[in-house]
Amino acid sequence: MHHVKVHTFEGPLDLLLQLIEHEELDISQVALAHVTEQYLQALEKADNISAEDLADFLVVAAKLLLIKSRILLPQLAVEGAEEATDLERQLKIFKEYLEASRNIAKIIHKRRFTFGRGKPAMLIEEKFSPPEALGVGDMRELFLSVLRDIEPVIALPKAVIEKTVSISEKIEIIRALILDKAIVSFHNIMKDSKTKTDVIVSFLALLELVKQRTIVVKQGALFTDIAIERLDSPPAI
Amino acid sequence: MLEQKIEALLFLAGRPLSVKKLCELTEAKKTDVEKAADALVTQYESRSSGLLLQKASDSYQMVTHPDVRSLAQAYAKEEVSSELTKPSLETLTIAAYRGPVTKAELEQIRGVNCSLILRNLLIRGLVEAAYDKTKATTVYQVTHDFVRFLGLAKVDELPDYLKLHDHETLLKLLNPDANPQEENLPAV
Amino acid sequence: MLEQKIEALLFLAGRPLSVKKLCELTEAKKTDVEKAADALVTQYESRSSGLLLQKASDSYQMVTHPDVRSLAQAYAKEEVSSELTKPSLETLTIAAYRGPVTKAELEQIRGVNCSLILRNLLIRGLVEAAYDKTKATTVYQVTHDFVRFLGLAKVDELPDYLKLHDHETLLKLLNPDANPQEENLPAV
Repeated sequence: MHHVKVHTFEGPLDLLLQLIEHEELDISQVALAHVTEQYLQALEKADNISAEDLADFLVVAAKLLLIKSRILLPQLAVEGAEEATDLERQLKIFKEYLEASRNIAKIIHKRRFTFGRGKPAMLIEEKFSPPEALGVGDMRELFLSVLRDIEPVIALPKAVIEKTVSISEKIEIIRALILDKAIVSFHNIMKDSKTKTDVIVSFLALLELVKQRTIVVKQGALFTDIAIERLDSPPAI
Repeated sequence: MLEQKIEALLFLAGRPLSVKKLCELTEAKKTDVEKAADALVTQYESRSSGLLLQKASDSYQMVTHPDVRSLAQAYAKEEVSSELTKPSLETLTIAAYRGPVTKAELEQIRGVNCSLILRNLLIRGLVEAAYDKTKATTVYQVTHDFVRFLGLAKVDELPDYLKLHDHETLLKLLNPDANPQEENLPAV
Repeated sequence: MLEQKIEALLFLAGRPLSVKKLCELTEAKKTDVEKAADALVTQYESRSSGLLLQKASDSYQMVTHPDVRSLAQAYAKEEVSSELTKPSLETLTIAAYRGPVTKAELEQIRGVNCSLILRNLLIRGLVEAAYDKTKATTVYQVTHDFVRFLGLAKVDELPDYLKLHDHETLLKLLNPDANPQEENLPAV
């Protein structure tokens, strides 16, 4: 496995696209499986991913895992085909808009700015015109409602996965899952799951919950039990 | 006559006026106002004027033509900070092509949570939020302040607008059953 | 090209510009400016526009056509005396409880751009702007007229003024040091 140098990336799709383009591949299931390991390595080395963005990276990691496992172990490929093609389509669409944003950057760079006028054209006389029926009590209520609207904004950075589990620990979980032994260990966790497909679907469901920030996944060390905790506060916005 | 009225109002205001506001002031129907305003936009583009009428989402603004940018900027004494980070640019691009767009759609396309970036763009006045009754959710679209960076009369003059505005694959992704009534965004 | 420049300048000014001023701004000769401006006057007359260019002794002005005079008056009235929207009332309230407040603080608190709302509150004489030397920026507060309208002698007589002026929630939002996680906010 060779290491690929990636430029700074903004999100999971940006990173994936860079990896695939570096390998000069078209976006496909095979290409996605091909860059899975590189994706995880890049993620591990990155030290600028905030805790709240991590969930988004992990969701993509889980999909890559599914795609790779479908290719490595075709007998698993009973369900989850939809999720696999989802990522492929999502990445293709992301690429379209990424290219469009580069075109827009070029247009802005031409500095063909237009200007409006700051004031009305006619001399509108400044005339004291207070709002009708506004009392000091209303203003207090308005101010309190403004404060209430701010609450979720302040809470926003807190409504994320706790940093107790480092990025590298989580990456290890996912990387291990790609290997056979991880699938075995995952069986231990999901003892009640009847088929291997069940296991993967359960794992994806788990990650979806992580993404929705309703639970926190904690694991002390690799292969120890995964603890699932419910977050107290729902996502802010 | 309606065209003249709209032209006069946009000149007087200098700021963007919404279709709703134009309807109130001219006492005309929405479809008539939109038709007349769009005709004006085309008219200003076709004659080599020093002015342009810009359309952003559901409002219009009279602005100086990009050809006289440096003179207009010097006179307006307006500092233009068009520096945009990559995430801002991506978000604005999707809002420009797809707007009005929900936060869920934005996040589906970008693959990341967009709460903070949207808040920053709202504060900078490059994106505005509106409540969509049909979708029962907030939708986002680009503002005149953003379109003024582009120097275009309308966002649909952006390259590949039709392809990216009504992207077949995108619609399939957002709506796998290809059933426009269903609003079921698939879980990512 | 000179015609476009003059047209743009007359729009931006919204008031008469002397030939001398136009010469300075466009860096053109007096005879050329007059020739171009006169051509514009004719052009505006010939197309049935809602606008006119008026020539006085030695100045030019862009004005609305006499045919739409009543509409122009309706617009002027609308700017100062239409009902204040909820976003406007919120901004006014923040200026009252939190004033003197900068535009940036107002926008952080409300989460949206406040340029147009502030412009309107200033025209209505509800809010006034002052330059704060320490902050080296413009700050906004409610006017004496508005405080009197509320039946108060001073703004700090508003209910719960002390508690709300420096409310903990505001401090957390506006003071990044008190909230280390804010460092994660991406630059726009």
